[in-house]
Amino acid sequence: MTSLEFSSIRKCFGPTVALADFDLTIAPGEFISLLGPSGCGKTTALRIAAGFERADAGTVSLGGHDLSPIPAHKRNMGMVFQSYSLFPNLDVRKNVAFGLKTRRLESSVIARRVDEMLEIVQLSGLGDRFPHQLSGGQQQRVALARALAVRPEVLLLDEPLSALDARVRSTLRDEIKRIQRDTGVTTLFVTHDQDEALAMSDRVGVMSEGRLEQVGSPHEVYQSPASPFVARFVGSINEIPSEQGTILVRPEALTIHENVHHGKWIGTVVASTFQGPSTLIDVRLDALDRLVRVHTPTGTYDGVAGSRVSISMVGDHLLAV
Amino acid sequence: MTSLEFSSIRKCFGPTVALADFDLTIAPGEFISLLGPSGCGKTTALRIAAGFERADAGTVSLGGHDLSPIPAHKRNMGMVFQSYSLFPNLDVRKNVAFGLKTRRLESSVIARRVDEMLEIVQLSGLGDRFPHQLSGGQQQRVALARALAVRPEVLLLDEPLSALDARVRSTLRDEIKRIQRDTGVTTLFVTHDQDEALAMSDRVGVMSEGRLEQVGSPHEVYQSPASPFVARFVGSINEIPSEQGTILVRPEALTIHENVHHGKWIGTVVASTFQGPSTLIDVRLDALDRLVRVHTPTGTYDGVAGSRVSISMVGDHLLAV
Amino acid sequence: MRGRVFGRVVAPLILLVAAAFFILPLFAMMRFALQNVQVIDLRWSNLFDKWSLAPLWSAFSDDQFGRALTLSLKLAIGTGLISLLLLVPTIVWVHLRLPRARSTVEFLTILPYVIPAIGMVAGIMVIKPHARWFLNSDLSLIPFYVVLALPFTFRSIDSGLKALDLRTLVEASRSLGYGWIRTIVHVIVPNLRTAILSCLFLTVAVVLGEYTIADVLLKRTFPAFMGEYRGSDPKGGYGLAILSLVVTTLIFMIIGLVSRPKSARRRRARGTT
Amino acid sequence: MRGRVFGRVVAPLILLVAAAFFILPLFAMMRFALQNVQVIDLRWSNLFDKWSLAPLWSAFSDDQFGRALTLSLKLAIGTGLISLLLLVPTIVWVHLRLPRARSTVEFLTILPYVIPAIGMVAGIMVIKPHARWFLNSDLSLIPFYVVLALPFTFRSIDSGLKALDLRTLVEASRSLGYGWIRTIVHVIVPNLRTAILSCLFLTVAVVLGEYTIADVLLKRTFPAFMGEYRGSDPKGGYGLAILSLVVTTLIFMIIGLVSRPKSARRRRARGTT
Repeated sequence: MTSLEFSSIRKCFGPTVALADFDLTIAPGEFISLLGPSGCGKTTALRIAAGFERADAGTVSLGGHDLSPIPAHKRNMGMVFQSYSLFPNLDVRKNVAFGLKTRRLESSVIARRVDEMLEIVQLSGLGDRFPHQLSGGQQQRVALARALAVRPEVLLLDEPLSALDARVRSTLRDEIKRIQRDTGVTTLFVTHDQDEALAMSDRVGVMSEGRLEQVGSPHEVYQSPASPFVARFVGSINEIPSEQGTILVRPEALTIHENVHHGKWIGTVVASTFQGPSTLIDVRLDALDRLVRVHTPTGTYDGVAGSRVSISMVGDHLLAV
Repeated sequence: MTSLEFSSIRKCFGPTVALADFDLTIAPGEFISLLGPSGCGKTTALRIAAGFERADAGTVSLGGHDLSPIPAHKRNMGMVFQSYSLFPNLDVRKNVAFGLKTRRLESSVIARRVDEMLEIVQLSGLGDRFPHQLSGGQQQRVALARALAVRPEVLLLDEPLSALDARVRSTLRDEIKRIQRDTGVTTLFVTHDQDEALAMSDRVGVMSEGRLEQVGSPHEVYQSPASPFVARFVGSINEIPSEQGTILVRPEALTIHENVHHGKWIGTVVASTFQGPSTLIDVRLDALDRLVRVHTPTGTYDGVAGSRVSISMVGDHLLAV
Repeated sequence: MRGRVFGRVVAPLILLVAAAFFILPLFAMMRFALQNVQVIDLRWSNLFDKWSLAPLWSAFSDDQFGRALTLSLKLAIGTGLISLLLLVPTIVWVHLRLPRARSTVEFLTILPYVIPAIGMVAGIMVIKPHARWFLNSDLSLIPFYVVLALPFTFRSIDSGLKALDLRTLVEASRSLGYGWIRTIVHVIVPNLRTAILSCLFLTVAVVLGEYTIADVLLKRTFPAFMGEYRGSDPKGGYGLAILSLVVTTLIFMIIGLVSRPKSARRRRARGTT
Repeated sequence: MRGRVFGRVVAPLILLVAAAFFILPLFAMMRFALQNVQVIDLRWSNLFDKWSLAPLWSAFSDDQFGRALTLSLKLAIGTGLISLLLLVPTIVWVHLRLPRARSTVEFLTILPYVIPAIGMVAGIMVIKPHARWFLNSDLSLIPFYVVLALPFTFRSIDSGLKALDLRTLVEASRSLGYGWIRTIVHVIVPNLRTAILSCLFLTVAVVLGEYTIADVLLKRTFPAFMGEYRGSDPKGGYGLAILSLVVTTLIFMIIGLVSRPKSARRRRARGTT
């Protein structure tokens, strides 16, 4: 368990500024996500930590030691990639053992470590399969086992779930979180998916155009966004003009009334989106000619398109802009 | 608006049965999703409707007319593909006009139709861009405009969202649904993502191993699954042994008590997953040594790992197996 | 670190040495042809002395020159068109229906390259008396040239197709109302423009370079003319060879520039950081 | 519908006709070499008459045979190894650091194929008096053969690398503690096995097929021996040509079978219906 610290990192690709004065400290054992849209610099930050890119300015340090002069293969970081990265010529066991082979361990030690890792990722029975015989989700599990087998000081996860099917994605998400909790490895996770970032992280760093807009717990970035960008990027948001300017309101901070006189704004239901436990109701407000989305527990309101309804606030708004 | 009917379709690829006695009628103007895991045959059904595969037995008919003898290019169906399918040598306008060119329309009619379509998919300003200058989401919008421009009798959507980022995916999902509602085109949508199927469809067909397990409204398949497979595949499910056998219970049908004597089962909180409006709490039950997931509105219970809690049912279970 | 040393020093060095074995002989040939200096006297010191294009001009004025060039151009056009007509539909078909066979087919098309030309020549000589009706025509060279060019014509069309998401484009086109032939004409061919261009220029290069078969079949193609002319005027002959080589190389450079890689597309479309 | 007609009838027909222009001459050559019948008398009616391997046996017993074959094999091994040592790191480097330059480099490697061999030969003749120290060695042919084989050796390594997700594999390897050289040895080379194999056999084919340069430089390689032997015994000479051709073809078929396409992988991994 080691801390990883970025200080004043700057990185340009030609005229594009990928990172500008990027500062972030990941505490030992912490799971931090970098969340942001395409091109916000999140992957660049991870690749600088891994040693695959060189910062133009600033330092990355691991447990207080500057990493700059150390080449990628001596940094002792485990990495899981977005695309399937298993060595196609090696079976699962040999893939997991790959990083151990170069560390001069006895073969019995290696075998034991591989067994242990396969058990952690729940693939004990598949040690002699080859990568092309595995599903995408299994391949990413093996990649995780391979990265953890070398007992890295930091685990770097570069959108490891984004090539997977929805269902596999959510299972593996829970599992990565469990494994990280059990091993206690300091983890930097890069994603563009806010659900993943909120669900998995101790803290989330929301990025935009090479800068960290906010770093905080999932609750904080969701419920107390530091900027309109964070409010809009993390979770759904309604933007409603009011006396205080345009207020940003989460769909669950609104409630819907079948009686048009009960709420603050009157409108017509346009559509409803069934989500299982909850249903989203889209309402076009009369006065503002604007769509507003209301989050309701399924069954509380049926939301037939065309119904006249009114809406009021039950929670606070996040920001006024 | 035309109906599309599959009757007793059978299709094998070598020894693999892709579809076995597949029956489905899509009413005029209806939006039906086929939902299922990889290899369940959903894409095969769509490709048979499009004319890209030939059924081994059974018929597909459109408005009562058997399609079997009609080649793909005479079926008048619009299709949007999973991978980006725009013609790379043509700009956006020419892509959208492509299907109209072969229909001997006057060029002024074509131009008007293209304008109209670009407006519907909200890309009016980008008519002279080339596909490689567009984002993935924009490319899929153009593909949708291109498919709809020919006024197809049926719209076939083959996982059109699965190559997109989470955020783009959810925006485009709402938009496809809106456009389908506005145009009223009969639509067959294939997906492995239950969120998409539930959110967009009039009816969902849940498939497994070449068979339809259940066809029903999103509410029906979610709340009254016809089989354990459907219950497990659509939405999250808890399986709890009880007097009636193992009961299948949705996380939102459970509630959590900080007082261990209030609930039916006692256990320890293992993890909590923040989802924004809601939080999932994973509890390991003492007696059953089994993880149970409880869906709580965010803020109602904090879910610190290690807390002793009890759980009770507030809703009904779906099935007992 | 080592990666960087390799990139900055070793890799360029390798390219340089490889280029040397390639360029030095050509350069020497150029001096022989166009410098009015005895071969035995060619040194670095007289590198810039007495250059002259006169040997070329006298070659141009030979009365066989025009006829030979015309025949070769006819052959080039015929070879190019027939190659395209055969290859485009066939390779499309292999890609869509027999993707597993693709690498086998690719392998087979190398054979014309690895089989010694002498083998083909010997065969033709034996078969000649039995196929005069066919071999008498000047254009009977075309099928042989189509086969000879196959290793590269196949590859250029094949890699052009590989860069497309062929199946999806074909299905998109068909779902929009285009049959197979119209799909090939309106979708595939326009997206293979650079591949088709390079295929055509490759056949030109083969036709302008092939000497042995033309000689055996007694056709007066441009390379055959060059060979003969070289006998009477070595400097002019080698001058022609250099010229055709320079023209070919220039054409290739131009194609190379025109056919810029479009690999950036997909990555941008995926939209990851 | 048309697609089906094309697939069942036209495409196989095209392959057949192309094969005919390729196989018929070879077949005729075989009859000439191994049938004890006057050329003028070769007809379909005597297709099965008087076949004999005697011309081959007498060629084998020539005392130059062994020495020429040994030299050619040495050259083949040298050419193969040097090609690999130069190409693998260079192409890896181009893929990772200069992906935009890849297609330009690919284009340049075609040049040795399109430049008439006669050009190179002329150049060598001119340069010869100035480089005797180098050209006197039998192995001085190796660099020329490396360049000659470049169009295909480059392509085989290049397409082998293209089939890998090279950047990710290299980064995975480095993040697991392997430096550049160990990454090439432990990750890249093992995953290029079939590409390397086909690269090696291609150099063998080039070395066994090249006659002109060896002749100019007065090296007694196997093709040079064949050419000379053909002068004294045409049947035996053509018999040898056929034999080397059959051996080469067999090797290619074997490589073709060994290097089965692995394209199924990704699709299965993506996991769509």
